[in-house]
This record gives sequence, C-alpha cells and structure tokens, in this order.
Amino acid sequence: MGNWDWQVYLQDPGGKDPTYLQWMLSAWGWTISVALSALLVALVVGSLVGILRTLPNSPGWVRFGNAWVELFRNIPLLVQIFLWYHVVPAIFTPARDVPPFILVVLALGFFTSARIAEQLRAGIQALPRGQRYAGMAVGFTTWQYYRYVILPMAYRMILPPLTSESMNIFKNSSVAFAVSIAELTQFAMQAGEETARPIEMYLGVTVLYIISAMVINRIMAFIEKRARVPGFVAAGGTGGH
Amino acid sequence: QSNDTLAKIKASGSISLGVRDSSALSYTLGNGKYVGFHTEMGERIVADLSKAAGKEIKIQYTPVTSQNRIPLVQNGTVDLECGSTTNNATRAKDVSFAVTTYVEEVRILTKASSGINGISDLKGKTVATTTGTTSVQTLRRNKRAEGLDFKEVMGKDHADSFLLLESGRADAFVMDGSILAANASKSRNAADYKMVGEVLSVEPIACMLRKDDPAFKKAVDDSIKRQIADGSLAKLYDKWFLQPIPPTNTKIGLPMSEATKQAWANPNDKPMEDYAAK
Amino acid sequence: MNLDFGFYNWSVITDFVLKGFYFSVFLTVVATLGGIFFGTLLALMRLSGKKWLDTPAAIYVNGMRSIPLVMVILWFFLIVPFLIGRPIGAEMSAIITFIAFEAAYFSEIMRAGIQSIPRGQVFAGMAVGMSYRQNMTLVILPQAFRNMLPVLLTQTIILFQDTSLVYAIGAYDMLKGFETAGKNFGRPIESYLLAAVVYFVLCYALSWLVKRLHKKIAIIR
Amino acid sequence: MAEQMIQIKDVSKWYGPVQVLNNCNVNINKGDVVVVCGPSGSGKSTLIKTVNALEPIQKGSIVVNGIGVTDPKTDLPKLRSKVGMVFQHFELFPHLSVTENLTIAQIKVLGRSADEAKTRGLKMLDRVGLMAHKDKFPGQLSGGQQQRVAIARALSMDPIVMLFDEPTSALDPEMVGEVLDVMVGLAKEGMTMMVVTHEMGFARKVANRVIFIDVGGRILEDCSKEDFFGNPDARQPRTKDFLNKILQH
Amino acid sequence: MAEQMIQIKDVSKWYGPVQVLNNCNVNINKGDVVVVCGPSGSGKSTLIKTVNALEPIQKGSIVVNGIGVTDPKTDLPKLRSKVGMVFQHFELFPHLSVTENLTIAQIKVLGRSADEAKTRGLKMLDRVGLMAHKDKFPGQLSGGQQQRVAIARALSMDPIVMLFDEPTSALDPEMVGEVLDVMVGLAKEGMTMMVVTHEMGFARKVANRVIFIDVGGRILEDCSKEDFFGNPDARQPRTKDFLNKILQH
Ligand SMILES: Nc1ncnc2c1ncn2[C@@H]1O[C@H](COP(=O)(O)OP(=O)(O)OP(=O)(O)O)[C@@H](O)[C@H]1O
Ligand SMILES: Nc1ncnc2c1ncn2[C@@H]1O[C@H](COP(=O)(O)OP(=O)(O)OP(=O)(O)O)[C@@H](O)[C@H]1O
Ligand SMILES: [Mg+2]
Ligand SMILES: [Mg+2]
Repeated sequence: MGNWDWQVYLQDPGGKDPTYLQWMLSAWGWTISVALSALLVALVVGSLVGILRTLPNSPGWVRFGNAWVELFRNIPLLVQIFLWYHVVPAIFTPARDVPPFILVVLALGFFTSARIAEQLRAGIQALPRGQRYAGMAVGFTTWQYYRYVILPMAYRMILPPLTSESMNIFKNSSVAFAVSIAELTQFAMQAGEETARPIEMYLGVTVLYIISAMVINRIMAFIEKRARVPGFVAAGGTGGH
Repeated sequence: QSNDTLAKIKASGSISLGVRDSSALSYTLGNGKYVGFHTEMGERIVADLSKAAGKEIKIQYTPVTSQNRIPLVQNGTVDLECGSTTNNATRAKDVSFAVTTYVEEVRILTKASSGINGISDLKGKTVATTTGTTSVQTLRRNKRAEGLDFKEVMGKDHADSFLLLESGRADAFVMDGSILAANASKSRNAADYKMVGEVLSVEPIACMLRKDDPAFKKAVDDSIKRQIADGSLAKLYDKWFLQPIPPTNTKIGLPMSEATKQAWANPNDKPMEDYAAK
Repeated sequence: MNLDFGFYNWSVITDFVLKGFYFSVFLTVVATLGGIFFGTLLALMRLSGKKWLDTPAAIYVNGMRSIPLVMVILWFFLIVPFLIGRPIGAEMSAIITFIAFEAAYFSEIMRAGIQSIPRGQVFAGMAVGMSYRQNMTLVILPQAFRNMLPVLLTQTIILFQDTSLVYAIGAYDMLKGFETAGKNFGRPIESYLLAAVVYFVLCYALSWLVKRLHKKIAIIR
Repeated sequence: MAEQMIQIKDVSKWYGPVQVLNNCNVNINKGDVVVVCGPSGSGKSTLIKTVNALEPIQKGSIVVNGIGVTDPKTDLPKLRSKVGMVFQHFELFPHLSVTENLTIAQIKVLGRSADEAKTRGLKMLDRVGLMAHKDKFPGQLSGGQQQRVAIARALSMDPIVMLFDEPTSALDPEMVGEVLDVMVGLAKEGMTMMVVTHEMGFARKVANRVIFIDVGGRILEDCSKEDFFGNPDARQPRTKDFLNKILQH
Repeated sequence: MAEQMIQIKDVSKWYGPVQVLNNCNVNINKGDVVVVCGPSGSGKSTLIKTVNALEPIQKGSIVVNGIGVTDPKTDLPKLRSKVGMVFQHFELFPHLSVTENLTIAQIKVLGRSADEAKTRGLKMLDRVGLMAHKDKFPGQLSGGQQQRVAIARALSMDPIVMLFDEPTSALDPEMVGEVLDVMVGLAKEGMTMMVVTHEMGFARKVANRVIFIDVGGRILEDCSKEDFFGNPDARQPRTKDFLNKILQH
C-alpha cells in the first residue's frame, strides 16, 4: 500500500480541535467515557438481575430476571441503540431531550448487563450447593449468606469473563458512532473521509483500541491478583464478544 | 493493477458502477435495482462506452457509502462511481472526477413552523448533519469563522439526520439541497418542511473514477457532454427532480439551480474550492 | 406518535427485507462453519506446546479480540483487495472478515473445550495405544465439541446479531433491508421497531433451542 | 426419662415425582450418637438435611429441642445456628481465613463481639489440634485438616446437637483417622450426634443406635449398635447384603 | 529364573523444582502382583504412569518386556497398547457406548476388524459380568460398573501386564467389592499386575509383593506380603505410622 502520510494528523480539521491528532485524542476520551459509564451501569444492573435469578423460592423475581436477560441479549446492540435513540423518543417524547450520551450509556449498559447477569447467575450456580447449605446451616439469613458466602466467591469466579466483558464494552462502544457520539470509530470514518487517508486514520484508532483493551486487561488482572484466595484453584469460563 | 480501465472493461465485458443506497441522485428500490438521476446517467455513459468498444458492456452495480467510495475506486472494486460525490481538492489527490453534472447547494432544511429563516437564526439551535460528508466540514469552518454558536449532531446517514429533524432532536438539517428535498418529499408530511435562507456553499457533484487514466476520463466526459448537448440530460433532470418517482411516486420538486445550468453551459471538472473562491 | 405499519406488505418484505435476511443467515452459517474450522486449528496451535505455533496463533487471536468488529470490517474492506490483488464486493468482504474474526473467538471456545477434558481422558487414550492424532480426533475433539456445543451455538447467535454491523461497508443485511424500506417509505421508526422484534424472535427462538440441547447433553453425560 | 432432642415423625419427601424419603420416623434423645447408613442414593443426606430445614419436606413433622422445624412461624436461621452441621465436602468458606471461618457466623448471627468470637473459635480450633493453622486459608489445608476446621466452626456456635453427613468419605484414607478421633472425642463428652457414615469401626466404637435406610428412603432398621452388629439373624436381608458388601474387604 | 516383565531402574522425576520420584528401583517378574501404597501425594500415580511413559522421567531407565520405555526410538503407542491401564476415575470415553469403548482401540490401534474386536470386547465384558449393559453409555452406569468396563477395555487389548491406579478409591463403599472381585480373579489367573491401592484386604489376599513410597517419591519398603503385614518390627517407622493410620478404623 506504500507511501504513508502521517502528516495528516497535523492538519487542521477546521473545528474546535486544532489538529486531527487532538481530535482523535478527544474522540478517545469519548470512547473511554462511554465505555466506563456503561460498564458501571452494566455492573450494577447486571449484578442485581443476576442475583434475582438465583433467589430461592422467588419465582416472580427469577422470571423477571430471565425476561430482562432474554430481552437485552437477543437484539443486536446496534438495533438497541437505534431503539433508544429513535424509537423510544418517538413514543415517549420527553426522552427526546435526554442527551444521546446518556441513551448510549443506557443502551450499552443494559445490553452488557444481560450478559453480566447471565455470568453471575452461572457463577453462583457453579458454586457447590454445599456452600449455600453451609451458609444456611450456621444460621445466616438469605441476605447474609449471599453477602458473606455466595457473592464473594461468585464474583471471584466470574472475574475472567468480567474481564472480557469489560474489554467488550470498549469495543462495543464503537457502535455509538451511529448516534452521533464523537468517539473513535466515528472519528476514523469522518477523518478518513475528510483527509482521504483512511489507512492512517484507521491505524491510529486501532492502536488506541488495542491500548484501551490492554489497559483494561491489566487492571482486571491486578484485581484478580488482589482478590486471589490463597490455595484456591478454580476453572475459568469463556465465550462471547 | 493496470490503469487502463477502458481496456479492462472491454476485456471483461463488464464495468463496476458505484451507486448509492439512498441519496437523492442515486438510490435503491430493493432487489438489487438501483435508480436515480446519476445512476441513469451512468447507465447512459456505459451505453456510450459499449458503442465505442463495439461490444455490450454489462453493468455490475456496486453500492458504496461515503466512507468507502474512495478506497473502492482506488483499489479497483469500482470503475465508475455515479452517486453523489463532491469534487474537492483533497479527493482530487486520490481520484479523478468527470465533468460536473450537478451543482449542489448546501442549504438549511427546517420545520415550516420553526421560525428559522437563515443562517443567523441558527444561533443556539441544534443542527443535524451526516457523518462522512463534506457538509460537516463546511459547517465547522463557518461556525468558527462567524462565531456562530450552534450545537451539532451527526446522523450516521442522511435518513438518520432527517429523522433527527423530524423527531425534534434537531432544529435544522444542513445538507445538500437535493438530499434535503428528497428526504422532505418522502416524509409523511412533506409540507411541514421548508428549505430556507442563503446557500451555505456550492459543491460540484461529479462521477468519480480512478486517477491517471486520461483515456477513460475522456470517454466518460465525452459521453456526458453529448448528453448535455442533445438535451437528454435535461430530460433526465426533469424525470428525476420534477416528476413523481418510485417507490412512493412523490415529487422531489427541486428546479434546476443557476449553478447547475452554468456548469452544463461550460462543462468542466473544477473542484469545490474554485467555486468558493468566486 | 402514531405508528403505522401499513406499508409493510408482502412485496416490501420480499423486495427489501428477505434479501437482507438471506444474506445475514448465509453470512452466519458460513462464518460459523469457517470460524469453527479455523478456530479449531488455532486452538490446536495454541495447545501444541510449541512456541513457534503458539505465539503467532496467540497474537492473531488476541489481536482480533481487542479490536471492535466494526473496525475489523472496515479494515478488511480496505485491505483485502490489496492482498488478493483484485476487487471484491462488500458481501464477499464481509464473509472473509467474519470467518477471520470469528475464528479468533471460536478458537478460544475450542481451547477451553479441549482443556475442559480431564487429563485422565488424554492419558486413557494414550494408554490404549492411540497416537496424538488418533487421540485428538477419536477422544478429545468429539468430547470438546459436545461439551462446547451450547457455547458454540450461543456464539453463533451473537454472530447473527453482529452481522448487522456490515452496514458499515454497505453490505446488504437484514437490518439494512429494514432500514432501506423505512427510508424509502419515510417510516424509519416503524422499521427499526419491526427489525428489533424480528431479531428478538429469531435469536430468542435459537437460544431456546440451545437451552433444550444443553439439557439433552447434560442428561447424556 | 431421657430428654428428647430430635423427633422426626412420618416424614416423606419427593423431588418432583421421585420419592426420596418414605414415612421416616426417628427419635433422638439428648446424648444419643446415632449412625445412619445405607446404600448410595438412599436418602441419608436428604434425611439429615431435613433436620435443620436445609431441605423442605412435603409430609410429616420434625421437632428439634421442642421447636417445630416445619412450623412456618419458626425463625429458621436462629434454629439452625443451634444445630451444628458438618458436610462431606467440608464447605469451609474458601475466601475466608481459618479464623474468619470460625468467627463470622458467631459475629453476624449470634451477635458476639469480634474478640469474644475469636476466643471461642480459637479454643475450638485448639481442640481439633489445628491452632498452628489459624491464619491459613482452607485451600492451603489438607482434606482432613479442613474437615476438622469445619467441626470447630460448628462447635464455636455452641450447638446443642451435631449433624454429620459422611464426614470422612471425601478424605484420603490416611486422614480419616484424624477426623474420626475428633468425633469420638465429641461423642464421649456427651454431644448429641446424628452421623451419616460408612465407617462401621466408628459405629462399633461410639454409636448407641444404628439406622439403616434403603433406596427409596425407607428406614429398614433402627436398633442398638449391639443388636445391629451382634445379631445378624434379626436383620433384614437388604441390611445383611449391604453389610456384607461394605465389610467384605 | 522368573521372566522379567518391568524393570524400573534409578528413576527420578521432577515437576519444575519439586522432586516427585527419587531414585526408584522396582523389578516385577511375570505373574507378580505388586501392590504400591503410600500417603497422598507420595508419587504412586506418577510412578505407575512412568511405566508406560504417560509421564516422562528425567533420570533412570524403564524396561517393559524387554523394550526400553525411555528409549527415544521406541514406538510408544505400540508399547502402550500391550500394557493395560485402569484409572482412579475410570476414564471411559463418555461419548462412546460401552461396546464402542471396548472396540475402538482394538480397531484403530491393533487394526482388528470390527467383528473381531466386538467378539473379543464382549467376551471381556461378559467376564466382568456386564453383558446386559453393552449398549449403554458410561454415564448411565454406576461407578463400580464403569470401572469394570474399564478393566474389560484394557483386557480386550490382550495386555501382557496390567497397571491399576487406585481403582476403587473413587467408588461408593458398596461398589468396591465388585471391582476387587474382578481384580482378584485376574491375579489368580496369573496376570502380571502393578496395583496402587489402599485396600489392604486386597493386598493381603493376592499380592506377592508390597511397595511403600513415602512423600518425596522414595521407595521405603519393597518386600513380600508376608513380611509387610506379618513382621511389623522389620518395617520403617514411617511405614508403621501409615499402616496404623489406615488400619485403625
Ligand atoms: N436436588 C435434587 N433434585 C432431584 N433429585 C435429587 C436431588 N438431590 C438428591 N436427589 C435424589 O434423591 C435421592 C437421595 O439423595 P441423597 O443425596 O439423600 O442420597 P444419599 O443417601 O445421601 O446418597 P450418597 O451416599 O450418594 O450421598 C437420590 O436418588 C438423589 O438422586
Ligand atoms: N502435573 C503436575 N504438575 C506439578 N506437580 C504435580 C503434577 N502432578 C502431580 N504433581 C505433584 O507430584 C506429587 C506426586 O503426585 P501423585 O499424583 O503421583 O501422588 P499420589 O501418590 O498418586 O497421590 P494420591 O494418593 O493423592 O493420588 C504430588 O506432590 C503432586 O502435587
Ligand atoms: Mg449423601
Ligand atoms: Mg494418585
């Protein structure tokens, strides 16, 4: 493909960012903001839903949790983002004034929450049944044995899939360009078009994505190391995007 | 790859024609059928090429997007793109353009009831444009130059941008006049929308082809000039802009602009920058 | 806001939606089969214990897994024509991209599947005199496939959803079909809503089947 | 008359259509050491788990120390905190150190202060001979050690009765002895115990009653140890068969 | 002079820095039944797996039936096909029916015809008393049945020697007997056997030699059964300690 032209990064795109390089960095900032906010939503909602699905003797909650998971994981993320951005405000007008950033965070967060809920449920159910019995047998209430026995181990066990989920959320944030968030992929497409230098732009953006993925991976590895229980060995999980 | 497109299409007996899915000048009816002012003009160019080659050249329609059209032309996927591509200096470094066949005027589309009548009314308003088009760049430059402060939202394509206007998320949609007219005409209440105010910029639209292939460019240009000269292009304009068109049989209703008339009077391939300097 | 689905008659569906649906399904099937084939090869490379096989496979898999699919799609669209020296259409490009991309994901699933086979099974195969190849094809891989079938199919459902991203290069998939129909009739809201419903019904039905299968497998084991 | 500690009355239980306990009746007095044996899948674990309502039952009633386990008004966590339970797979909390395993329920359930809980817990740990391991995690201990910690954990709650579900069957043979020794000690001190086990040596040494359950969850034998081992002719054929199998080698 | 079947000479093995076999020497003659015992983690499984090179060794040499196991030129699959092996967790192929489990290696490794393999396999299945289960899958059998199928699988290959790695320790107590019975039968017919087990009853009944390995992989005892059980004073203190533990209850 031959002749590179890295100078394009120093050209003036004409907007508020003086160079394409600075524009790209600000786009990276948007990617990070979208991803981290959505991750927060996903963790909170996903944990809640995941726990609901494992509660003993609460068929209502279990059904609600199952419905949540099925709804949000069986529609493509892109379509879900369109639903939040276009369809919801058309039916429910005040939603029109909600900034797209929030809508995207909710869309991405809920989409991912379904997957985290599923992992947490699997993690909880993969714990030996005896652990639940042991918690009950020493006199813990349901809330107490979740808090002190089940959840600490379940979260540790799902750290590997949570790591890939956190990396996924960064990658999936790329879909946000479809609704006017000025993140990396939108930058790549727009700047690639304006400068007619798509390869250089794609390369820069790809490198930033890889850096983001690696940083998240390192952070999660650190958490995993901190949370490691001496002497305890467990098998990991896999799958998904 | 070789830069002799004429030889290539003659040898293979087919040409890859770049078309668009949903622009005013080129769009799809589904089922692999592509129509529109520029698409039909492209078909006629190919007919002329067939005549010159002395054999039937079949058209392979290749839908492109604004993000991929230039690489596709460069890498040979598309031989001739007749969608709605602005001829500007940056692009001219990578591809070459046939003579201008349509001069686009960037305009403001707004709801009739919005009270916006020109660019100065956009202050403090939200303006929609489309990712991967040059109008965004124009708008950005204007914004900085004139200290006009408005919010910008970007649809992923024109229909999306129009939807932003329709749903009230944006107060105005700034884009090529033909696109604005087409989108408004297809909407449920076409009468709710109006194009207002001054022309923000003028953009020559032309068919795009590979760089450094003068013979091919000449063949394409000659065909276009013929179509202008014998009046068939004007008939085509009438068919696609003033008569009801498929699939919904509504009229775009956009009479030919002065700028377009001038371009036809003096066929040329000047880039957008030359228009602005005027 | 009044929704009006009236324009969705059979001819709109055949003209716009079905073509995209066929492509989405075709892409899913081809990418699943190709992805599993190459993914298994990659997994075997990674488990070979030979550095010169493991390292390139690891770089490929981890590289693919840290880039958004949209970017991978854009990349392949840009560079595949240069690599193979002739132009290809958006659809062909999407097929190559998805096979290459999914191979990375399927390889991780197959690797986990192979590793989930107890070491004792490997020993048992060796102990009755099987060669490495026989042990792999007769003992390990059949079990790995069986154990991982639900995960492989779940990945396939995700893959089906991900085909919606090919619109980035203008390939005509099911979502594109709905969008185009919506645009042409000025009814995008209804189209998106309908697209969501159709995706949901298809994916939910598939995941329901996977769950049934999972239960069946659990009984056999 | 001996004080009644556990009364299991006409208890039946089903998993879906499958009956796993069939009209079981057992009375255990204070100080009794009752060994429960029977073939795999006969419902031994299920029976012992019904005593502190870890498994619900569909028919019958269970009373522990005067409190109705099956009574909906009963505060189950409170009842369970008084019933010590030891599991086949130890079920220590793997993310907590040995000391934390011993104290957490004392603090959170009984409301003891951290200091008080620690004193009590370590006393029990000392008793099972593992004081040196108080700061380790379960995963760092051998199976036999983990099981002894599990016994100490149950004892720190000052239980009035102890339930054991095959406490030695997941252990390597050399570790079985160390756990049984602790249990023998407990029995000798007068702890009321219900023990599911195949260790007939233990039964011979300390049980005062042996119960045999057959597949389907029916209690076939409930008799004194002397009778069970000493009087084979009075036994049911199924029991003799079972005893033959497990005592053969 | 007895024919030599297995010669283990000066064998040492390390996992990383940890030594798990320490200069082991064992000679097994044709027809010998050698029981290997020792505490958990002492290297019993590792030792027995080195015999058919399932585990590589770093020092020493092993010869089976005159063929050097550690010789790089040896065709290991061929050698292994002549050495039957039975594992603690059975390791039947779960995706194959019982009959397929018995025939697959005969067909793919020995090159027998499907018919021939089936005849041979079913004969062995009959011998372990499971003819009725020939079309079932392993998951549908009890542990004891699975282990007997595993023995039949090994026997269908016409092995010249059989290796057993704790064949009964993953079984419910009532099933131990049925597996040991099959093994006793084999031993009585003169099969050369090397058996890792804690079943001292089995050792007493049929072993002609007992080997004791201590943690760290050192062979502490290698003597006749009579000596091992009948002459405690001649034993090492570690051995006595171990025997005490596992025979206590
Ligand atoms: N959660 C469950 N769902 C359905 N069936 C169950 C469940 N738990 C146990 N069972 C069945 O109930 C019966 C009794 O089980 P239980 O665990 O009480 O037997 P056990 O006598 O303790 O056997 P073991 O010696 O194997 O521990 C068995 O047939 C078992 O398969
Ligand atoms: N793959 C491995 N990597 C590292 N260490 C290992 C591995 N396999 C076994 N070991 C270690 O080697 C030692 C001997 O293991 P081995 O399984 O031979 O013991 P064993 O006597 O069979 O014990 P058990 O009675 O528990 O089966 C143990 O300390 C074990 O932890
Ligand atoms: Mg049990
Ligand atoms: Mg072992």
